[in-house]
Amino acid sequence: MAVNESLRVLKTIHYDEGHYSLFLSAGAIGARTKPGHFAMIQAGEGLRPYLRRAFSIADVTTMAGVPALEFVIKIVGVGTAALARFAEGTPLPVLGPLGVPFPIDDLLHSDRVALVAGGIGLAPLVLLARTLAARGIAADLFYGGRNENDVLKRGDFERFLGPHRCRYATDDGSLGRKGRVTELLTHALARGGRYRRVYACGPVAMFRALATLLADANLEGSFAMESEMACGFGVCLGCVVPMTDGRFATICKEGPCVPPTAIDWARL
Amino acid sequence: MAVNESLRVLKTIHYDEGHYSLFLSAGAIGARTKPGHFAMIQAGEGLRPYLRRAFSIADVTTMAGVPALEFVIKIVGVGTAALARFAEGTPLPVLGPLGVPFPIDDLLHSDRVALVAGGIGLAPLVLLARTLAARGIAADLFYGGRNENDVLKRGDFERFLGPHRCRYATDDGSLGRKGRVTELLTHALARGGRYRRVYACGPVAMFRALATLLADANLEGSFAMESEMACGFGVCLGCVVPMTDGRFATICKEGPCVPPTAIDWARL
Amino acid sequence: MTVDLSTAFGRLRLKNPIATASGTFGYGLEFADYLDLASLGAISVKGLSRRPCHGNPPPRICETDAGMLNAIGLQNVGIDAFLAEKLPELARLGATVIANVWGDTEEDYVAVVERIGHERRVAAVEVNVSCPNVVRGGMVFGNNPEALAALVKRIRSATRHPLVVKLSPNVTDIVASARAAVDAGADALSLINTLVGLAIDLERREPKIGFTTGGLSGPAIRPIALRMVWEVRTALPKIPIFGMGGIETVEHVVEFLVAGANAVQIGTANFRDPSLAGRLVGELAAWCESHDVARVSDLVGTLRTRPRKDHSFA
Amino acid sequence: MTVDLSTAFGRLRLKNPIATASGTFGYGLEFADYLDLASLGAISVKGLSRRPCHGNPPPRICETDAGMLNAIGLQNVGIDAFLAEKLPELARLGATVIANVWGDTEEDYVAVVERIGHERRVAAVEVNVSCPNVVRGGMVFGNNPEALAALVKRIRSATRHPLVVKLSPNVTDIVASARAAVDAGADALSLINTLVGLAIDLERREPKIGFTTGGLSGPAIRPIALRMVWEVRTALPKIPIFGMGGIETVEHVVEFLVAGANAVQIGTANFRDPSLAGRLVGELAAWCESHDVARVSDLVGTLRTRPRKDHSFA
Ligand SMILES: Cc1cc2nc3c(=O)[nH]c(=O)nc-3n(C[C@H](O)[C@H](O)[C@H](O)COP(=O)(O)OP(=O)(O)OC[C@H]3O[C@@H](n4cnc5c(N)ncnc54)[C@H](O)[C@@H]3O)c2cc1C
Ligand SMILES: Cc1cc2nc3c(=O)[nH]c(=O)nc-3n(C[C@H](O)[C@H](O)[C@H](O)COP(=O)(O)OP(=O)(O)OC[C@H]3O[C@@H](n4cnc5c(N)ncnc54)[C@H](O)[C@@H]3O)c2cc1C
Ligand SMILES: Cc1cc2nc3c(=O)[nH]c(=O)nc-3n(C[C@H](O)[C@H](O)[C@H](O)COP(=O)(O)O)c2cc1C
Ligand SMILES: Cc1cc2nc3c(=O)[nH]c(=O)nc-3n(C[C@H](O)[C@H](O)[C@H](O)COP(=O)(O)O)c2cc1C
Ligand code: FES
Ligand code: FES
Repeated sequence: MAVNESLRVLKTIHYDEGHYSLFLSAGAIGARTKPGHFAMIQAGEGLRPYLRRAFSIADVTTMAGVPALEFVIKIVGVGTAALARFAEGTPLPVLGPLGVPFPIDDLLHSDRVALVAGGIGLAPLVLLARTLAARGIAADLFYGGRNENDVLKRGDFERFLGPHRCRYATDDGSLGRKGRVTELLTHALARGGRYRRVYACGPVAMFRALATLLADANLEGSFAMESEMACGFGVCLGCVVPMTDGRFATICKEGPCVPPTAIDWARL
Repeated sequence: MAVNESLRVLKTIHYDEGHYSLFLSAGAIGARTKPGHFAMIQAGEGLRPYLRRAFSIADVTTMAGVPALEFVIKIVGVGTAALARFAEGTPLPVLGPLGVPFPIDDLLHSDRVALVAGGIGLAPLVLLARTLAARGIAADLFYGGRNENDVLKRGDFERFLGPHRCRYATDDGSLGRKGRVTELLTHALARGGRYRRVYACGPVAMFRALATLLADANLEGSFAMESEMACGFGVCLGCVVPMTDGRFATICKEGPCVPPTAIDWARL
Repeated sequence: MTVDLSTAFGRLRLKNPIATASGTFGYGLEFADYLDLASLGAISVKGLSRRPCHGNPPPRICETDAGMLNAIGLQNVGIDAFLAEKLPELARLGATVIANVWGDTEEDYVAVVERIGHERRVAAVEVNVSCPNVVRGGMVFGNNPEALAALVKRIRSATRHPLVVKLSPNVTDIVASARAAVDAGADALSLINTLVGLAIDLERREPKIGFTTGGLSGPAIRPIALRMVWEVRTALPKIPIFGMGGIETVEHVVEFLVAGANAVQIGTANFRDPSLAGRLVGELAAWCESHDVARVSDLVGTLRTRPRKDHSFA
Repeated sequence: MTVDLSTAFGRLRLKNPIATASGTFGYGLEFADYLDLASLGAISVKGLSRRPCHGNPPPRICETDAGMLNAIGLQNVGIDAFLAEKLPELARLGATVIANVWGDTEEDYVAVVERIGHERRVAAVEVNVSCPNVVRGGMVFGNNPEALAALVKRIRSATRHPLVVKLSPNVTDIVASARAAVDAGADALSLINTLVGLAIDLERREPKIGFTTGGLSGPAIRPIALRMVWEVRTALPKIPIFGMGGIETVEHVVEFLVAGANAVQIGTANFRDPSLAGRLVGELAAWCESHDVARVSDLVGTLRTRPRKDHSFA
């Protein structure tokens, strides 16, 4: 069950390239959050932005001893810009945790999984990596960005999963392999890697390529999708994507984590 | 000629009862400002408030050694509330100085004048008091508020005009005489005070009473009027008041300082 | 002072004048975690059709200044699933349910209200003749008083439920629409639905909405909605009116009542804050108390207007 | 790359597509301190009438969410004073002047354009048939295609100036208005004027505007304005259009061009920032350059719409 509450800004850490981590007090949302959940945050009382904005709950952690939710955010417009500027202590209305999280309860100790992140798509994978590590499930991370500065929170991932399990790709080769993140996965598979499931978050182009790749390799996937959202809890019917069964499904309620085989990529 | 420029917030001093002084860098506006002038200030980039707000330039002074404009503001709605919250250094778009200032050039050394302020109507009288003092023209201040906390910047007035020339009235008697500010003036006139001109700023009810009083006493007045303004420089024609000649005149361009005899108080 | 919030609305008596608007409140159940459904005056559920409907292809929504555009295309589970799966639960939770209905043809509308039949857990039927996001039906009825009257007549003869007709604001003369609906048998009116708007994705030079245009809602349209409520109230002093359009605060609620609405519906603001509608009930009582209003109905239509004097020449 | 900003607008050739909207730019001269009047594509001056006009009693304006209401009531110095006192100065400053005109009756309109006669310092006449803030005239013409056509015909035969007709958005069918104006002889269209709205002073329970209702302008109405420009452009591919309604940034300017406007007018935003219109000219050139657009006219009407597919059923 989601909670509609007011959370305080604890800290904002700015990275390069207009990325930042926003730490909010955990409230009642923290204890309920599972990897893949998201929250709707109202960026202030003004009219611009008007609606709340959706963000993956990147981590449930502590900040200066206080239970905290971490969001990792990329500035792309008014809402993400406004959220970067709030003073510590500012109360923000937050609704969460929302949506269908990543399926992980069925994983066995012997399973190995893959995490695929493109750009800001790292966000939901942080808590996933932490949770898998705590359960002792082996996971390989494949993480691509435009350049080195675009690849965030490497320390966390390498701590949770082990540095040797984290592979990077960048468009300009400034970190890891030069090229696409999907190529990292292709290579791993070619070298005999087998995965019980591939968890992924990134831009639509990455999802498309990955969906094909997984279908060809007959691998199961869980994609944390994005879509423009007005409500975040299934009532506006604005955030839908076309499904293979002909329906339009809400990403906020039937997702954000969906099997790629359920999405009608041709109509998307 | 008014200037459209960006001025930095230098300091905000909060008083009781939701009043504050806002100090902005003086820019090119400072040197052009005369007592009674006002400026249109945009309270941030958002949509609420949408339009600029009008404020008397209360003083041209310095703040921490930097040339500054002082505004004395009462919180009554979104714009005045937003302006109270800007961090030091924030740039704000300001248009000014605007309007017709108080007529003072024709005053002689031997003239004595009266300044009448009601509530936040003190604002334009600060710079007027300073200027008259600098020119050696004697001025009596009559200043009324709801209570002691509502009567602002007494130190400045008493320094410029001399403490004995400053008389106060409050609704609850917590400062000065209990009653209306107009009664202070009535008494002064009854005790034989003669004034070359009465400069006034306050709520409409005060203006109405004062207009009658001045007409009866055959005294000249100059009232700094208010009106809701969209532009502040005579183009929207939104800020008009009815004139005795049958026209509607813009307060922003033909005012804000107008002789009370020009206003059609019955139609206002 | 205890304030009387109860609201006579034609044959209905609402607990209070705070209802929620169709399409912005799902089937109500989705809000049960955030407010007490029984505390609301009424809830109007997502527009129901004869058959389940998939709605329009995405993208369906985008934010605009002080509002949003939507072209959902009336996706819904269909009247049968609603009656079987949603209504019993709503009734159990004590909600006063308004069934918002639509169709592509007169027959479609009639089929839906006939399926509702004498269902007593439906307090009223709200007919959406004003959806701008469909090619057939929708605004074709809402923007043409003759077509509207014909449709309302047919629906009227097919149901004994209180009949609320929801008008389109995309018209030259809202009073003409209102009269047509009332003369054809409407018991009450809802106004306003969304205004047709367009937003452009500049990098692609494409509309931001898949259907090209969408319906504009939110604070941006409030002055237009208030004006239309006032115009209809002035022309038709007796007809019960649900006012809506950009309501976000208790002051906005009271403004609509003063302009002439008997009750209001909260729309897009439910997305911003799913607890809002519930909170407004309490805030309305407090507002009335602090303003010495004993009965909320005393506020309705109390706008004091002056005779309209316009320009004079020199 | 030097970008060609020049804009063919029927018989007119504008330096660039950035003009300013009537009633929001005074007589232009008031802005001379804040921008170079000669740098603008055109300026449409405050609506001029046969005789000087005092306008409506105050209060005349109020702020609303993302916009404002106004009921100025067309206060102006009158056509004679304009021609004698304002126009020569405007011409000296190099402004391209559009005379916006209005009247209570057909005769009034004709009288104004006859007074303009062959005045070559007036580049075009813009007929305001859409002012919502007067009891007579104004919207009576704008909201009725027959009355509009009759009026435009009479004005057409009274002037040889390029004739721009400014349409009211308070209509069911903006294309019908547009066709009526064009068929009656309009050379170009301006859209949109303000939408009729109401705002309430709750403590007094009175309208915030003395005239009760006022015209809504500003960002709030932009989606509606864009939609109407697109609808008219789609129906009438050749007619020159001034688009306006809530334009504040260079992106908004380009959106209107892409939707089908040949040029735009900046309105309420001039109050927020009197230097804006001048700055937008430079920003438009920069936008075009960064987007590889060699001629601004290449943008006009380039919105890529898909065939409208609406809901499907299960
Ligand atoms: C379930 C979910 C989880 C998300 N998690 C994160 C996250 O952890 N970190 C993060 O930085 N972003 C995340 N996003 C994306 C984030 O919601 C958008 O970046 C944000 O809404 C943009 O708001 P804005 O006001 O800054 O941009 P706007 O000014 O509204 O728009 C700028 C651009 O962003 C696009 N956009 C707007 N909303 C969305 C959206 N919901 N999804 C995708 N694109 C959008 C617009 O189409 C436009 O092109 C998530 C989105 C969803 C749906
Ligand atoms: C020439 C001039 C000089 C002024 N000088 C000062 C000053 O030095 N200090 C100061 O505190 N205020 C001054 N004012 C008043 C100030 O402009 C308003 O208080 C302010 O615009 C209110 O903005 P808001 O967003 O806070 O209120 P809103 O939320 O817009 O409105 C709140 C209330 O204030 C009223 N109001 C709005 N605008 C005005 C206005 N322009 N004049 C009067 N009432 C208004 C509204 O009708 C409403 O009742 C001056 C006004 C003018 C015209
Ligand atoms: C996403 C969305 C979906 C809507 N769906 C419907 C609907 O199915 N039936 C209907 O009558 N109105 C529908 N409306 C219109 C609203 O009920 C309401 O009339 C309108 O949004 C104005 O109110 P608001 O500004 O408070 O949102 C919808 C509005 C929105 C924003
Ligand atoms: C205060 C004010 C006065 C106006 N006066 C006129 C007028 O005299 N003639 C006219 O054709 N339009 C007039 N308009 C309408 C504007 O020219 C413009 O069509 C409208 O405001 C929409 O554009 P905007 O949202 O950019 O302001 C006026 C608008 C405002 C806000
Ligand atoms: S965002 Fe409203 S239904 Fe998904
Ligand atoms: S505020 Fe616009 S004319 Fe005075």
